Amino acid sequence: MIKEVTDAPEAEARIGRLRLLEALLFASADPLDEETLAGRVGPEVGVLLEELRAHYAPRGVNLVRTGGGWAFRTAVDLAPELRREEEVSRKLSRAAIETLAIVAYHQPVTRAEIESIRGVATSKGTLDLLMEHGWIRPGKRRETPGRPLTWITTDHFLDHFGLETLRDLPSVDDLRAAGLLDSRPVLLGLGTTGDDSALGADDEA
Amino acid sequence: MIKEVTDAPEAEARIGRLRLLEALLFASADPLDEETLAGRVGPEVGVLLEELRAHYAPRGVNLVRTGGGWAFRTAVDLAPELRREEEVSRKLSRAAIETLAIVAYHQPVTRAEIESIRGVATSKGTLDLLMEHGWIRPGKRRETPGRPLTWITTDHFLDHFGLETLRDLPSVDDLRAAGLLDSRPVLLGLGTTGDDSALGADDEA
Amino acid sequence: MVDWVAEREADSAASAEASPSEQLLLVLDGFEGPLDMLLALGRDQKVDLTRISILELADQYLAFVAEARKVRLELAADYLVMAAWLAYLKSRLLLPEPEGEEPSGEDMAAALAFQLQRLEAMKGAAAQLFARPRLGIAVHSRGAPEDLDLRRKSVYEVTLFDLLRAYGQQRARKDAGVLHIAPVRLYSMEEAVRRLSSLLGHMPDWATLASFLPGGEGGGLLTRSALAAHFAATLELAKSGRVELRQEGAFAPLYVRGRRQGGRDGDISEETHSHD
Repeated sequence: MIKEVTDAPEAEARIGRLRLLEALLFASADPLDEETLAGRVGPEVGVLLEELRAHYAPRGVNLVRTGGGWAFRTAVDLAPELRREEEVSRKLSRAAIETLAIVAYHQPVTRAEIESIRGVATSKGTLDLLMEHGWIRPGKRRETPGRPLTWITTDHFLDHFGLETLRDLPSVDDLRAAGLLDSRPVLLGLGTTGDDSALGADDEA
Repeated sequence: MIKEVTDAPEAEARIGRLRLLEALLFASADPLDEETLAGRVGPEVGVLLEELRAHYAPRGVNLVRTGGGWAFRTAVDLAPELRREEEVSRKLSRAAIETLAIVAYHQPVTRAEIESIRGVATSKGTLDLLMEHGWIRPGKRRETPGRPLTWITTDHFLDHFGLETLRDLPSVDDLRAAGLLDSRPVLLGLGTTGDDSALGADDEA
Repeated sequence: MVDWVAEREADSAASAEASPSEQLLLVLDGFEGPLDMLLALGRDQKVDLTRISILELADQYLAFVAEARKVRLELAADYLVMAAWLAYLKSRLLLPEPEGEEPSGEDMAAALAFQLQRLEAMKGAAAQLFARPRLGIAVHSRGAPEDLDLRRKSVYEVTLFDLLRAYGQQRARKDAGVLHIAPVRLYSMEEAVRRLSSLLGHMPDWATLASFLPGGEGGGLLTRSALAAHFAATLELAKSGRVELRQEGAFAPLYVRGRRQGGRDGDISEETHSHD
């Protein structure tokens, strides 16, 4: 990993920064953002991170980028040998799983929009459960009549599902190209009791 | 790190074991003893551990033998640069969280109003703590008899909770819709139990 | 019996002995609402969702609802609204398009097909998402993190969720003892049948269905569900021979009157949606 550099003291300092970066990332279970890391190892942190990433790429532990941060994670291909029982989502309901996907792919999305896509009212215990898992959070209010609250995914969502950015969501480009991520007005307002006006307003936005 | 071995499939299997060993040690909360590791990677675990130890020796993270087991630790010589914060993060008391929430939702709000909303006396320490933390600050005095001091939230509050403006706080209706305002009796201190039942209920829905 | 019902039953050994209503309940149990059920019906057409026959789908769904009503299974209002809407869509697709501002039957069918495709896409996306190597299950973080606390400016760990939950629980405690049950703002068919039955006694001659509708309070979905429920109720009553229906043409007002003693008038076109 350590490149031969002619200037010995400079090379040593660089190795020192690389070791520190490695230790910082290793010590933390959660991703660390580049700004925080730069504060500890200096402005060339981007180059050092790439070097570390390359070094760890073939190993059993990888350096991965997720959201705005970097973290060490066990290699994906070792999953079968490391698989633990699903403790996080022992029994996520279909409603919760679908709702999370809709928030992920349609964000920022209002509850009325989620309901119009699913065709049923959102049961209590769905959004709060997803929020408790740290996967979604309230976003900005939509600047339409009623100013409905929107929901968006968190960085922890990306981390949990091993995504670097939202662009890496499975099939997201295909779905968008097929127009399936449009919040086009629907003719049949199922499940959205009372929120019809707010829904109509959302769709125009 | 990986030695050249003439027999290619054997070399590959060995790399596989080494990677698994690396991942196991990384992900484990406690040091792992050789017997446990041998159960996962085979009888030659001793040789593999030595190989890993040698690989990590010059790095920012070392493989160390501790007690009867093996574990990764950040390099001892980096300790000064990795020095932990002395104060370990603590959980905010329930009273403090509630008080903060009431200030956020009802600001500007006087201490007497907070008490009447919570139904219990608010210790002075709670408001002081929240203020020391930079989450709340005194606002204008209320122009009523006694001119009581009001409390409002700060920009740091918004920052900490990832809110752009106070208007992005979910409304009571939003909370109810999300399942966060539950009319079922709340058992204080039994949050986990409550969550489990919510999970179950959701599955049935 | 609708064949997909039978197909689903085969999955469950427990359903082998079940009565028809229990079987329907089992079927209903598996769905997240009427759109989800339509999607399942659509999949059974075994064609690409983009080439799905909405007409066939409507027939299958209406057959299901008819079946449910035959065994006196109470369907959630959402299912009945969907049934009324599909019956309407079907008439729009089969009859010549009227002049007017309303979207055409083709447009309505296309919109429904889009809704189904979008829901299908989201189900697929959810499955792909949850098939990914997830943190804590397939991929693992450092098991023994050394808490360096680099970023945390505050020593207290409290998330937005903690804050909102605390406020929600505090509010709930304050409201404790008062159980708020949001009223279902949908008109049920049972209500409509009762209402029509009692009203018909007072109506000697033909009257439009619209004249039987309850007053406009509530508006929006409530009014639409009242129309749907009353429409379904007239069909039910016509089927049991208690009312006669008349309509001059497609989309003309629907007239209703109580069945008379003597034979039927020549110009009555009885509309029934029975599925034998």
